[in-house]
Amino acid sequence: MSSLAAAVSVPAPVLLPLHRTSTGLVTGLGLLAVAVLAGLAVDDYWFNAILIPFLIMALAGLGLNLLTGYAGQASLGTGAFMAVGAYATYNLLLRLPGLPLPFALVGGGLFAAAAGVLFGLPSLRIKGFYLTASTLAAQFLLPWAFNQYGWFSNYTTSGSISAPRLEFAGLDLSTPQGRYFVTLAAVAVLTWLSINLVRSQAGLAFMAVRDMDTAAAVAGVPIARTKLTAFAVSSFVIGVAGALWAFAYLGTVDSRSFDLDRSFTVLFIVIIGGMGSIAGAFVGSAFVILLPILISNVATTFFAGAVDAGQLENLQKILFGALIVVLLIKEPAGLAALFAKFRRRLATWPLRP
Amino acid sequence: MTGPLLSVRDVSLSFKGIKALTALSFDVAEGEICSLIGPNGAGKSSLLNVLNGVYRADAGEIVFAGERFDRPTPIEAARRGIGRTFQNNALFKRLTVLDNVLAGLSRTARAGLFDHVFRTGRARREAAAFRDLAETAIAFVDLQGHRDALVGQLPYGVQKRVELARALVSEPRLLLLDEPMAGMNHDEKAEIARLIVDVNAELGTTVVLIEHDIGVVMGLSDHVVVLDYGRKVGDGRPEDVRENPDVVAAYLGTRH
Amino acid sequence: MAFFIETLVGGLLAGVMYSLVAIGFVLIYKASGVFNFAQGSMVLFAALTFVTLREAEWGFVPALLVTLAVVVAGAVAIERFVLRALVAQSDLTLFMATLGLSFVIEGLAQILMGASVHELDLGVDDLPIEFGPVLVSRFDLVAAATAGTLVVGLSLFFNFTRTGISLRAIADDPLAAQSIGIRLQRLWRIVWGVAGVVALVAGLLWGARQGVQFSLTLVVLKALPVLVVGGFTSIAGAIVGGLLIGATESLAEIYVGDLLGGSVSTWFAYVVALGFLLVRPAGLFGERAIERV
Amino acid sequence: MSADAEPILAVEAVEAVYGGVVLALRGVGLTVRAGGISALLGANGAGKSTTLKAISGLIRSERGRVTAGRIRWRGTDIVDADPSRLVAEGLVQVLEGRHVFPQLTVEQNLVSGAYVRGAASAEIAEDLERIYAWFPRLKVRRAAKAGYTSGGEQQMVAIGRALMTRPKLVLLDEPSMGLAPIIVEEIFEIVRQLNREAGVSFLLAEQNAHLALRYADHAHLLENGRVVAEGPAADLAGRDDVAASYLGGGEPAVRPRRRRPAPSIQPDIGP
Amino acid sequence: APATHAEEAKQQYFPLATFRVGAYASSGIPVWAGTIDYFRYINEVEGGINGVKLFWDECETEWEVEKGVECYERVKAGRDGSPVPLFLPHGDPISKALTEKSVADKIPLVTTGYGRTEAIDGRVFPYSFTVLFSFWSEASSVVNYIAEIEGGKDKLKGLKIATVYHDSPYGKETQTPLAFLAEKYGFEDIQIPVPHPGNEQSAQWAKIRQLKPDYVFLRGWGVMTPVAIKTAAKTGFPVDHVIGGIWSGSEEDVRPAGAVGKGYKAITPFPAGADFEILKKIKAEILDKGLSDLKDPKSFGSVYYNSGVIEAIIAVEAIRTAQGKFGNRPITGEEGQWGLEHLKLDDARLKEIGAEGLVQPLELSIKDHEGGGAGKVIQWNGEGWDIVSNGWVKSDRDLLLPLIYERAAAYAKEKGITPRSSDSAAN
Ligand SMILES: Nc1ncnc2c1ncn2[C@@H]1O[C@H](COP(=O)(O)OP(=O)(O)OP(=O)(O)O)[C@@H](O)[C@H]1O
Ligand SMILES: Nc1ncnc2c1ncn2[C@@H]1O[C@H](COP(=O)(O)OP(=O)(O)OP(=O)(O)O)[C@@H](O)[C@H]1O
Ligand SMILES: [Mg+2]
Ligand SMILES: [Mg+2]
Repeated sequence: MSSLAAAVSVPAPVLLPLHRTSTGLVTGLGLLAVAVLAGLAVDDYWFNAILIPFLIMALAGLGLNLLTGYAGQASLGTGAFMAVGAYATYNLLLRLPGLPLPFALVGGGLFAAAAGVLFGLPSLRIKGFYLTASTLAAQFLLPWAFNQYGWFSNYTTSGSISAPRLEFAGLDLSTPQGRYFVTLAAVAVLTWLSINLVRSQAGLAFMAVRDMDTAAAVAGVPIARTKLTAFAVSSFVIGVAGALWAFAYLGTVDSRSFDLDRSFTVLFIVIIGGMGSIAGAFVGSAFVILLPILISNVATTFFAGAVDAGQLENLQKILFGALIVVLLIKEPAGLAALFAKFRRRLATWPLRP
Repeated sequence: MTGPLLSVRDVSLSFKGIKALTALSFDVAEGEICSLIGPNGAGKSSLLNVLNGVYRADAGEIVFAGERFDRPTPIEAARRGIGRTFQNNALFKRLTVLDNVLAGLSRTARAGLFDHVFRTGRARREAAAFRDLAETAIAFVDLQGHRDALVGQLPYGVQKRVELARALVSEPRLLLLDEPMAGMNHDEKAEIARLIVDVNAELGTTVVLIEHDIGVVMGLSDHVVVLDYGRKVGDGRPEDVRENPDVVAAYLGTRH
Repeated sequence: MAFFIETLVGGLLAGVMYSLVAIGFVLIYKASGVFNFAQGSMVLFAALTFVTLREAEWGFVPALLVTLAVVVAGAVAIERFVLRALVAQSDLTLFMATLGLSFVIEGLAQILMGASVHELDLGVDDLPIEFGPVLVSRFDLVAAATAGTLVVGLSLFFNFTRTGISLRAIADDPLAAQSIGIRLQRLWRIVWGVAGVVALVAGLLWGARQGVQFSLTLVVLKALPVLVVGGFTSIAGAIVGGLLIGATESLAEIYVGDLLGGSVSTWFAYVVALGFLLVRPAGLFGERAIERV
Repeated sequence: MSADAEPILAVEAVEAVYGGVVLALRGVGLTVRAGGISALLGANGAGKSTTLKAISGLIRSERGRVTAGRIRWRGTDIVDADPSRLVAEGLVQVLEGRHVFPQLTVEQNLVSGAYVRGAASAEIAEDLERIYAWFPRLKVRRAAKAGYTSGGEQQMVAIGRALMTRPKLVLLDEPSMGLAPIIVEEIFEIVRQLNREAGVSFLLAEQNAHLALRYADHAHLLENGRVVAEGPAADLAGRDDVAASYLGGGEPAVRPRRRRPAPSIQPDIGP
Repeated sequence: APATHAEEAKQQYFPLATFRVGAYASSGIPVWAGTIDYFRYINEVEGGINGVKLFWDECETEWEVEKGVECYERVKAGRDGSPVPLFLPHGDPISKALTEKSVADKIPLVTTGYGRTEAIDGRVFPYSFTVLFSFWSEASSVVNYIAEIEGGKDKLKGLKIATVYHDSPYGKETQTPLAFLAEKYGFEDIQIPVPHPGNEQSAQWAKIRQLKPDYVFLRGWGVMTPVAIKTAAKTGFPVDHVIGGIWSGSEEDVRPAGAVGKGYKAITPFPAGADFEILKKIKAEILDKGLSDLKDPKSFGSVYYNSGVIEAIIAVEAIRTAQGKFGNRPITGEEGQWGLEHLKLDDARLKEIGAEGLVQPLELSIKDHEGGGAGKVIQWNGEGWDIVSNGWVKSDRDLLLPLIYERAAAYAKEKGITPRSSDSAAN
């Protein structure tokens, strides 16, 4: 016991909300169970077109959220770090025959983390949109290099890389269901670890740097190390997402799959879902990846034939754009905050306000 | 230990054309409460910024706890046990009160990233110990009722106390307080003053305080340093300073 | 040597074209701290409106005037329906909203004006002029002159008028600006209107260079490094940044590209910009963030 | 001036909500008489700032809303009025916490206050000199970026800037905060001078109750978003309950204390 | 709208992954119009393929990979009991993303004028069909066309041919064959990359001015092409010595360049023009009767419209071929593969269809998923395209195929695929 505690003795309360994991844990395990059950029940379309991309983009969103939402460093290099993860995993599997898949994924993540640290160095000096713009250097340089130097893609004519053997412990994981479970496992583990991180003192350091770095430094947070750690951790997660994107989702990719648009998409997921919220990455991914599919399915079901196909597509695009604007006006803190507010309202219902 | 805890020797600081501090020297003894007063723009906050590494002095030396310490970084200052509150609340606005206070423990954190991510025993033990400390600090400044509130939405005066708790929780040897009572009413000031006295008395924390309420300064300080235009114009016991005609003219005005 | 000069001049002239796009960003960033992702869509929309009118046999001037009116009306609508509701939100939120906006604008453009590719003839012929051994395009000279005029005019306007100071006040602290009666909404309308006009000019010049088509929206990629080098808040910075980036990009393509065996200009500009930032974290002319404690 | 003349500002039963959830005002009523100085007292979080922002219309920029009640300014209802219109009509607020434009110089900050009037340059120069006469420190720092000035200097900038609008009613939120005693005195003197000579009315939210009650003619006591007491300043200053919690019963905040030897305790924290 | 759904099980489902929105809408709109118009022609005029009518769904991809994958997954199971005979991914990145899925789903991907070159080797890529004209053939045909105008392959020696390419996997794909052919024929191969999107090329053309190549082979994409043409004119390079690649050779590519585009040439497997027999029929039966999907009749007979028709012809003929073996009913993907691998469009058959001169003679097999490998050179006259080559310009496929097989074998090794044997044709 410290001397401060000796100075005033107040019983420490029992309930500690931030660190109260019980309901979160229950919800999390519940969702995981649903995800596993879904994996046994749904068909190829759901795996290949919905669940797998949704989970992977949520994972990428989670990774970027660690950096942007928690540590306050907005990056547009996500696509590049995904590319590093994908190309590194590919080369590890190619060049180290017999390397088990999980290790290759972790290895890919580590390479991405290294790239993240390298391109995170400017954050020690540069802030705000200037930093964001400077991460574009990574975004343009890295995919360029993968396209430029044939070594990275093992000199294929098309410059693309293809899913290596997806197997683990004798299981063939290259079926849609197998790829789904690979993805789900990676997402579940990384989500769990990320939750641990953001709830720890290290996560607190991230947020302190985000909210006010001078004050954080004065409190003893090592700013430089914290920022670079954030870049590393975030890029690791993003790198794994990149590898999954390449191999569990698309199968064959080239550097164009990781272009600036990819970076933007992930950033949208983070902002729409809610910065600084783990759940936000998932909700955001649902919004950004699934909503257009939903709109398009609904539109084709109800309006195909009635409205000109091209105009219908344009209307969908306008609708999606308008939804983004409306959502941000209604709740600038993102969908996760909207849900939280909604829950609070429910809890106090019918009392006002 | 003999000698002052903090010794400032000929410290100068300037910004494009403005001399914020000019060859400033003074000592703070271990365990005392030293107040810095002076007109607006005299350089008080700048001095605190130099002491804990937010600004780098152009010249001069600082000796803290017997060691030379001229141009510290904020981290070094924190590691050596210098705590700080700010004039414009520098809180982590989107964190709860509890988290803000926990962040104040960063300088003593030992668990690494790996520990945190995998929740090793070490991380868990540290987290538990930190939480006890934070809860105690929160209780100390009487913020239990706000523990889980987001700091950004708290009234100004409450924020000031959060900042105090954040600075206190890691039990620094030297506490730098920049106008901790600004924007408070009489009762609230008395409350904060009591806290400062308690910290000083119970923990032996040395305090350097900037405050414009002269009543508080007189009541609280062992020692007052007066700055004007970056220079020291007075240094001594509160009573003496108060009588100093220069101080009255430049700072207090006739009514006091 | 002639080759070097020619490359350099080509790069500089291209750089001016980049500046033209960058200015649109600077205006809005200066006034509201918004990084306007929709700038590219505005460029497209403006150019598309103009060519559509021209193809419907409108005269040059009437088409230009009507396009101007459309663009300004659009700007006013954006202020009314998007910005006003989002006042004092975080930078990223606003940025995001402009992204949503760009979807709406692009969708509208295509619904109203179709997706075809158009030729845009401004009547400036594009044949080379020779200065000794160096070839320069007449069109590029005209474009550079236009951009230069625009930059000078806007810099004067924003640096020396009350509107200019008010705009900077709004960008610094919208709440305080409102508290002393600065009319946020009116100024935003002005700025978005002016940005719309800049988008129109950029759209016309770029459209004449590459045809009016969807990929006009991509010209913003060229503007980003320019902004970084020049600073997000400086119109003069946009032009200097444009020249710098245009020249380095062009020279790098020739002299570095060969070494690395590829087209380096995609990333070279960004790496240059990054280098600049390390030395000057707010670009050449940008305002450094102030954090006093 | 007669007491029953139409007040320049009348706030009736105003409720205000932030972000659709936090109810910050629960029925505030107060009046400011033309040519009067009213003080608004209350503990931290009582709702003083919110009241002022509700009046000036700035509350909407913080995602707040006035949900009930009326606010009348010179006879017209101004709930939901545009802040800039109010400023143009002479109602200006000085925000709490030194809201200066950090990237503008001190002088540009001040000058920007005159824009709403569309004032001529000569007129602006004249007003500027007046502000500089009141706050000489600002004249010294006129070319510095306001963001780099000290806390007190920023407070002066914020007040000076508001005065540049040539207001009829100033909503002053904690003007004394962070100012040296001599400047605080001066500011209150300026308030009094403007009030007496130019007929400017003031609504002051102030923690320094001593001072506020000395300069104000009328005072309102706010607790938990409600006005719990009001009356002439002198009367309130005389009331025991007010004295006890806002004036410290006449005692200084801190009594001089005796020295004690410092116990030497080494920090020992960590797992 | 699709045909009535009454007797659908007897109809052939054919999903269309369109892109009518977004960056590439200007090309997508005429392409799909060509395809749909031909399908309507088959349904309305010929009463279906051997009586089996076609019906289709559209699914928008915006030419984005994920949306393309989603579309493919949405439609791949067929509809109302009618299976998917083959899929037109229409986009290089999308086709790559579908390569493996298509094998698992047994749905052939038909990529005309794009797609993996190695996929010519059907032993390794059983369900990818780089029909008509691969990128390698494109490069080789351009070289052969230059030889044609120079007066023989021996004249290639000493020529400088600069390739200005879009710096992407697509753009780089001709580097290998060109290096190989340069060695063989003795011309100098210069490669000049243009970064995406290619809206600024002054440096590249300054370099060309310096190197003074005899011909420029322009492998552009999107806005890169008009900018290249304009910049060429600006720097004084003769536009008629610029020969565009497949994706630099449409009206949409030259029109924005304005007057200076006159004289520009391009190689294409999709010759423009409305005089081909089948186009006349489509015009009479579909366009003039208001049944066309085309909004802007000006595009009729354009490169993109014709490419849509050509794809549709290949698809229909493959289905017809499969029906020959499996019966006149809706064809599955597996059967579609058989149909494709036995597709033979000789002059006689092309004449029957009315596609003589529009579609090159084709003969596909397991070892050869390309079949053709020739293109025509078209030249812009300011209004439209003229065909200027002497019929189809063939590529040196016999030289290149061994190299391609080598690459395919390497891919098979990397992926652990056991190639099919080429005479498993009967199954
Ligand atoms: N932007 C905001 N969002 C949500 N709640 C707010 C906001 N601003 C103020 N509040 C809440 O409204 C209540 C009244 O706050 P207000 O700032 O008006 O108090 P005050 O009397 O001015 O206090 P102080 O003396 O500390 O300035 C407080 O409970 C505060 O937490
Ligand atoms: N980062 C900086 N850049 C430029 N000038 C600065 C900076 N920090 C402080 N100054 C200037 O140095 C002088 C001293 O400022 P400081 O904040 O130390 O004053 P202070 O004594 O704390 O005043 P107050 O009581 O008003 O807070 C002021 O004139 C201020 O404008
Ligand atoms: Mg200070
Ligand atoms: Mg307040």
